[in-house]
Amino acid sequence: MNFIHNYIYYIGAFGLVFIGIYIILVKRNLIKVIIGLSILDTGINLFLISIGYISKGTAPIFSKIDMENAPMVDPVPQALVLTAIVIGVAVLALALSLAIRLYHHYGTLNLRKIKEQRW
Amino acid sequence: MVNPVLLIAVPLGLSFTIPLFGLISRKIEKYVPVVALIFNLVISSILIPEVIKQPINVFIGGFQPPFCINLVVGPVGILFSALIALVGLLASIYALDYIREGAKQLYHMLYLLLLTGATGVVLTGDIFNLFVFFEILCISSYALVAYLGDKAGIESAVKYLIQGAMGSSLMLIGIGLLYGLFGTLNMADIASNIDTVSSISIFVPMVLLITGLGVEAAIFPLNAWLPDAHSSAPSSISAILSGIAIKVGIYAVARVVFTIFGASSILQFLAILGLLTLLIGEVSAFCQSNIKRLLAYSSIGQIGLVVFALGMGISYGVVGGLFQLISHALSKALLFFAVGYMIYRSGSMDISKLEGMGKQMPLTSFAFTIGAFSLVGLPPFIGFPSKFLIIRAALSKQELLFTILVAFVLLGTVIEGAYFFRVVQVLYFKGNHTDLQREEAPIPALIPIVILMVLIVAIGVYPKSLTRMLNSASSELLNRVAYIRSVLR
Amino acid sequence: MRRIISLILLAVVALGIALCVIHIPFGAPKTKVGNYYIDKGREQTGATNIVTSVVVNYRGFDTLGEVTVLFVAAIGVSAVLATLKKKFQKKIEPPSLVLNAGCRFLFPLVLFFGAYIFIHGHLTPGGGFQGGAIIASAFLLTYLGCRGRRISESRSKLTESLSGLVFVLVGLIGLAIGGHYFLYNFLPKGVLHSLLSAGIIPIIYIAIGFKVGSEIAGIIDKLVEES
Amino acid sequence: MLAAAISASIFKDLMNAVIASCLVSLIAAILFFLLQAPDVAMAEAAIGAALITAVFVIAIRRTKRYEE
Repeated sequence: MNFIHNYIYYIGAFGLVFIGIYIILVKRNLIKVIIGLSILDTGINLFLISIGYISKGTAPIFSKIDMENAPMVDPVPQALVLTAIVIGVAVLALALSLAIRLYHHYGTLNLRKIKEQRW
Repeated sequence: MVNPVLLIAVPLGLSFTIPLFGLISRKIEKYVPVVALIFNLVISSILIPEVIKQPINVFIGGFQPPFCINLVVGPVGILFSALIALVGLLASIYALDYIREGAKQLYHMLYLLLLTGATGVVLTGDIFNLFVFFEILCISSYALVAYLGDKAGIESAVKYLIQGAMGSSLMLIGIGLLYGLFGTLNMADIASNIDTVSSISIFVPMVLLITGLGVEAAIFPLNAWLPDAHSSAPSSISAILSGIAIKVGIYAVARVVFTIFGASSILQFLAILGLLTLLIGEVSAFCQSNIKRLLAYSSIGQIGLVVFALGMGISYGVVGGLFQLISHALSKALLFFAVGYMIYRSGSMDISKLEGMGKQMPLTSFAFTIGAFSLVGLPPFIGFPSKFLIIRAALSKQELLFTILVAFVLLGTVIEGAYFFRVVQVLYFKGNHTDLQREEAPIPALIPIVILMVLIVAIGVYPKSLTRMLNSASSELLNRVAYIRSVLR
Repeated sequence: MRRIISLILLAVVALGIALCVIHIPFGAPKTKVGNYYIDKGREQTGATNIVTSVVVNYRGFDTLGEVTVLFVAAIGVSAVLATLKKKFQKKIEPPSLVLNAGCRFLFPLVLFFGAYIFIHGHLTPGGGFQGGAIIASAFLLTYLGCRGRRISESRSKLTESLSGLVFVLVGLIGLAIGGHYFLYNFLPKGVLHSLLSAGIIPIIYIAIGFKVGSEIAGIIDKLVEES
Repeated sequence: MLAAAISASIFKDLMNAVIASCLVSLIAAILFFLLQAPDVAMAEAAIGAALITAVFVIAIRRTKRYEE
């Protein structure tokens, strides 16, 4: 029980990661694949944040009331995740615009049916 | 002393200003990348002698590492940034005339940002910063592959994007694991602490990082995107993707393997992967009838050779690998430049449609021939010393495995020679075209072609001019202790 | 078949990651870099929000890169969609009066909220990205509520490039003044907890806020166009 | 959260799948807040939950709604 309690956030995060990868590998619809990418991103972000967590820590912000005693959670992963979220948005927006173009050309989003290029 | 951070900051700032220039006049904007890259080339060549003496460390924000992001401008970094600036400059001159359709302003911005991202990757000393610049490189190349907006371009951009995004996600997981294990993101700091953790838990982030970076570096099982993307992008972009983007991926893999992990166990595996990549690339190139796909597959083959050379893990091998990297960048850029206008004139990418080009575009065809001979490794060109170094290094290892592998490398070279000679034969000797008018490529395209030809022959005749540089670069890659000490004084 | 292969692949990866993750205990204090930031962050940067000081000051170069990534994506979206021809024009029914009025009323409020968030980024939670995203959602609101209203493209481009330039220029001024350090915090740190503190952090965050806001709004604008 | 993610993978109607993935982001934002990361929670709520969903909806409107 203790094990699950300790690692619940990791399990959740990697659950999201694996569901995301599974969607990307298996699904045929491009929009579905992009949804998989977004879930994958969320999972990774959750994982990074939970690395930085310290039990009974507080947010790394000094408010006016002095509270030096409480330990603060690690600010670095939070900074990394801010960056990662924005990068994720960038990739998703580009992917969706490509999906719109692809639909214009082929009239379908099914990746198995789109086989102009051969090995 | 010039501050190396300008190598990144100035092109970035200039690419932000392109829309502003666009408001003044539509004609200026396409010269902005040229100016920025000339600047970069000058700065890197000024820095070369200083860097060979002593690597320069730049601390951004004025804090000490590992608490800030630092740039490590060692011989490897400056070598790559000079190469990026050189090939990028030539391709931007080429693009002045070649890019005629679509949103030109956006093309030039994306192009400059791609090269900025590449420069950032090779100079940075922080693993997350490497990831960020890698994303700049990748995202701009997805957009540039789709730039023409035709069916093939969009489709290959989609493939490229999905695989690339998966790769960078895996890389981010790897970075997260490293941060969890070591509590720092500075590459030198991680490298100095690498022995404090059990080997299995290091192995996992290493595999994740190599997989993530390997997508961009096009190592064998991860390179399905490459032929499509390279063949359907505009030719100037194909030259950059082949000449620079893959090289940056290789650099990142080498940095991760050699410097961070100092892993000798995985090297042999890498060498074999590289050989597989080489053989698969060359054999598939042999079967192609589309000229740009042929060149793309041949890029895969050459990358395999570079990975093989780096995988030997000895000083000679690394020197040979880096030399091969330079020679491939120059020759492949030349080939793509030449092919771009041949396709433009003949209106088709089919090899058989290129008959008689030797008469129609004599200089361009001559350039193609030189590039092809150099890639195959014929003596007076740059490809010869690089291949020679790699083979000598493999033989000097005196292991049965590597001696057998060398035989496969030679086999790959033979196949490569076969298909390139076939193309050259089509260019010059096939068909009967006495009625063709001479119609050369325009001047802005000929300038980079001629410069590249001169460089290929000059370095091929005097390979010694690069050796000092390459020697210090390879010792930087192989000597992790010196690297760590130079960062964390 | 494909499913089975990918599930096996995933299982292998999961096993490997589990082996590694076991060594990273959850909730334990461990990193020296993080502690350094928490201990020294207030004196060295003057910001009370340590995340902000990390994002803008210690790892400012990352942030520059990240803003660039978004910029690349915005240009990429417009480059990809630029060659798209206008094909179909659906009839748009005008929004109801309540919706229209509501959006017009909410728009400036949301805008102000976003501005508040990125101006106070160094004191309270929030900052350039969040504020920028909120501003972009204000524009999204106008697309949803008041059809036909567009932000002018050249103006948003101008905002993008100007704010990007501000970021780079602030960095270069730091390089010129502070010796060899790009993005050197050259302004006085000010009093803790006051609005005008933390040197260059508010300037950079305001620039980021404008940039992110205009970029995301630009992306949405491009996607909405001609649909 | 995992249930929302799984249902995002199952739904044939892409609109439903997008809403499910939005739910994933929203729950993740709450978890970020519980993990003492208010900055990230704000960013995830504003960007991940709101803007990404909007972009998805726009893209779906311009393509096809159902997965075949």
